[in-house]
Amino acid sequence: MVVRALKQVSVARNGVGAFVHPCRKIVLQYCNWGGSSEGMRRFLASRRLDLLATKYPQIEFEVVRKPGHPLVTGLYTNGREKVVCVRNLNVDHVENKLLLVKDSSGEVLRHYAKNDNVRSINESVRGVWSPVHTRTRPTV
Amino acid sequence: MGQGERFSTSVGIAISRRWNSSSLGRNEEISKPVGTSLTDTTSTDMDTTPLKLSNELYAMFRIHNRPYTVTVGDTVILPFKMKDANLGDTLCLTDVARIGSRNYTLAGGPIDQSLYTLKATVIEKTKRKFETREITKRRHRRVRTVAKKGDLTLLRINELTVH
Amino acid sequence: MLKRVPAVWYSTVGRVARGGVPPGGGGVAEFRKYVEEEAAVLRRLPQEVTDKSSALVALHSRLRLPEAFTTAHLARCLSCKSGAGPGASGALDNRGLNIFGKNLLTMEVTAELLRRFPRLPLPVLNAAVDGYIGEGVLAGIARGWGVQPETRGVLDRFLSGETVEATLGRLRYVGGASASSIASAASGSSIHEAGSVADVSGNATAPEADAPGTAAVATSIPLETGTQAPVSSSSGSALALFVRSTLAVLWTVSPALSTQFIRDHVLSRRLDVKALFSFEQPTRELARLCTRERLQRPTSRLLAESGRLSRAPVFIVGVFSGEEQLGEGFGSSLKEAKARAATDALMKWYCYSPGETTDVIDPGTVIV
Amino acid sequence: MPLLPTGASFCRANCTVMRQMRIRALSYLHTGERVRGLRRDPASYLANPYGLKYGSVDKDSYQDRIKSLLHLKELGIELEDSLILQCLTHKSFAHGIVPYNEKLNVLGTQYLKFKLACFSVDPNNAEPSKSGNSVSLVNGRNFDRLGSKWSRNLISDGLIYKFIKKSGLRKLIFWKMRNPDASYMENGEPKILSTALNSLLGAMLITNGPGKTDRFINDFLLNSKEQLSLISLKKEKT
Repeated sequence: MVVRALKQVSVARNGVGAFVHPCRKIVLQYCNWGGSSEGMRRFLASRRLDLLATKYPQIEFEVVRKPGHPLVTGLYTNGREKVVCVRNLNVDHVENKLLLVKDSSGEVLRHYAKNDNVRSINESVRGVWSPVHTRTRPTV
Repeated sequence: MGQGERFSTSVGIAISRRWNSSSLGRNEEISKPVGTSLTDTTSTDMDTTPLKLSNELYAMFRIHNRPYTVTVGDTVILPFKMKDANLGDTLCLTDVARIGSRNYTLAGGPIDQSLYTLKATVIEKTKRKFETREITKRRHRRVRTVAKKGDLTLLRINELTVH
Repeated sequence: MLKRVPAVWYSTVGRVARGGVPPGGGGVAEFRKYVEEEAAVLRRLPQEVTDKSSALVALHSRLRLPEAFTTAHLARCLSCKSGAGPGASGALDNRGLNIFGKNLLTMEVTAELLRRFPRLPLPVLNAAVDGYIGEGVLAGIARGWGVQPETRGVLDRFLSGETVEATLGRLRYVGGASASSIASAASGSSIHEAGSVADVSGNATAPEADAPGTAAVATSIPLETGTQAPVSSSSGSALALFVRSTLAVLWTVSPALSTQFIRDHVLSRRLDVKALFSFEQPTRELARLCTRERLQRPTSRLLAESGRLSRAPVFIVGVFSGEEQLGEGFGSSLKEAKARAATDALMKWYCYSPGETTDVIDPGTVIV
Repeated sequence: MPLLPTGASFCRANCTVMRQMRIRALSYLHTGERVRGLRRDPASYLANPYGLKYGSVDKDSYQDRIKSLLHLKELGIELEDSLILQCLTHKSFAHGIVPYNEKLNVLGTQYLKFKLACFSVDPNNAEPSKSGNSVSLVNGRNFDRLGSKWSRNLISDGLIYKFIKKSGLRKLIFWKMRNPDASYMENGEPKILSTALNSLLGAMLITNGPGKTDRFINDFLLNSKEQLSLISLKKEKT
């Protein structure tokens, strides 16, 4: 056999074909006593969480009572988690933090260079320029 | 925004409120481009056969007049927060200046929307890494520190076809 | 008394349900009741219970599964045969579903790859199919769906006050802690007796009264796992089992749906087919191919060169059959460039993709 | 007239080879005892173990016969003559210079396996297996039966070999014995011959689509009333 096969693994591209929501679970942690949980407690007492749970059925919501500052934890399909401390935040800010966690894909925040606008794993469609294939050869 | 609702923006995108691009049963509706961009070139009887036969295409589209050159499966990093779009929404990109294969290119400013379909899914709305910038003035000793953590929207191109 | 546990509310779709009330008295009797209840649920997987599992409902929604694909089906896909244990005979598992799903998946992916690339040589075709549906890849797909393996034993779950529904949303297999403890649970009544013999150590958190029971479960885990057949003992293969069985259930709902699902989740991944090839004698194989296809014998010609006598020469060689150019390659020596040109020509032949036309039949790979 | 990849007849193909040979100034084709370094006359090796010459197949006695043996006309399946010949040619034959069935076989095998799995999970095909209690049915399908001995035996080279022998296709298949002195079984005949049926299925799938292929499988291969079907052959065995 002259042709031999090498092992390669296909690469996932979420959004091509199917899109799977990257945030799988959000855990809301609050304290029943501490003043820093005031906003979180009011958030939980309101209907906002119910509305969010109805709107995003793909996310599992869990509410945990535990002493300490209130936390919003997002668990993602890439295995990472993001924890945001929402101490002393009011109801609206708690909700905003929750939405922030919901919209993330779990990747670490990183610096992007100025013209880093498109990331591709495909080969260049038009090919790579080559000096020996141009009609007029470069002259010195 | 309810399911299936559409709206167009002045930035060259039509958004359809469709949670998942997978066509499994529910919400079968596929968005039609309803962008406001005016077409001034490319008549509909244009012969696009070479592009149709090509199995690799690239496109150059603009959002807020910023150009992005993409192929299918690419991730586009937009330097702003797309407030109206949710994760998983499909965008129909309507301001496309150029579509081409290896040897042929269809150019226009922008190209007639009936000639192509270019769609993207919103895959993430995130932020840049937190950074601080020190602002100084000449001959002043005060240093002002500014925090910056810019918003980003990530798209994945999931369809590029020429009709 | 048991360790104090946080109160937990589980929120399912549209309502934040109050659940997970920590077990009251927390004696051995309570624990045994919990174990028996769990075993009973796992044996039957009734839909009224599975519908209460927030993880299952969320997973169902995340994958956009149709209505006819119930959460009970999903829970069944998540229970691997090895996780059921010897005592739980007749428990619902995904064994048959997995076999069917594997057949379905292999057939669909092979057919699609042959349609896209009718001329791929068989070893490369197999490697490509493996690149799409190998065990590791399927496990990656399942992780991307947010499937969580059950890592805690039944005792831990009992102590943390988890309801039975919570474990339904996780993948149960023998390598995970859950399966073995389910197995031990199946042997129900013998727990206490076993505990009296078992070594009670390293369990500082549990108070004295409950120590025998806890230790029994803790020590029984390695024993039970040791007797299990090594089916799906790693989380990777268990995750792959889940993906395949999901496809099987989807097929029962509608074959068209399963095809679409495979297209969306598996075939939408990117695999560079060219990276799968490794030619040993490209020039010889190309010559053989030209003979079979009745083309003129391939000849290599130098197209361009630069710096022949320098430290970094570049040669561009084209391989021609008559006047027609078959391929082109570069290299720092003529030999290298010639081999690259032949490889390029072969690649263009084997990776030919006909586009929409479906009925291209390949006469076969050339045998050198 | 046998068809070669470009559609040229075999005699013409031979001439082409000769024309190319002229470049090398070599035109002697050796027959008889093998001599190292000499090119063999194609006629001497283009024959199957039962003596059927590859060059002598014609439409009436070969392709039409196969079509009638497999009831392709009745089932409305149309296959090109060259394709039928390709399906019945194994990779071992003539060192792969004629079109062979390797990949059609892969496709057909996968498809048949899948269809047999579909057949097994259908509770209507009540075959010896433990009675599936209603709980374990998934949307009316019984998946517990898969992986059982009965289900596995349904997909075996031995059964398809039996089918090939009974249907009379055996002597029409082109392949080469690795060791001509050994018996057919020692040369792996069951596995080689089973590729013929599988690749016919693969060819049907590509050219006629899944609808007609399913009809062929359900009405012929899995029809318990049919003498030749896999179900009947399996019963015979037991």
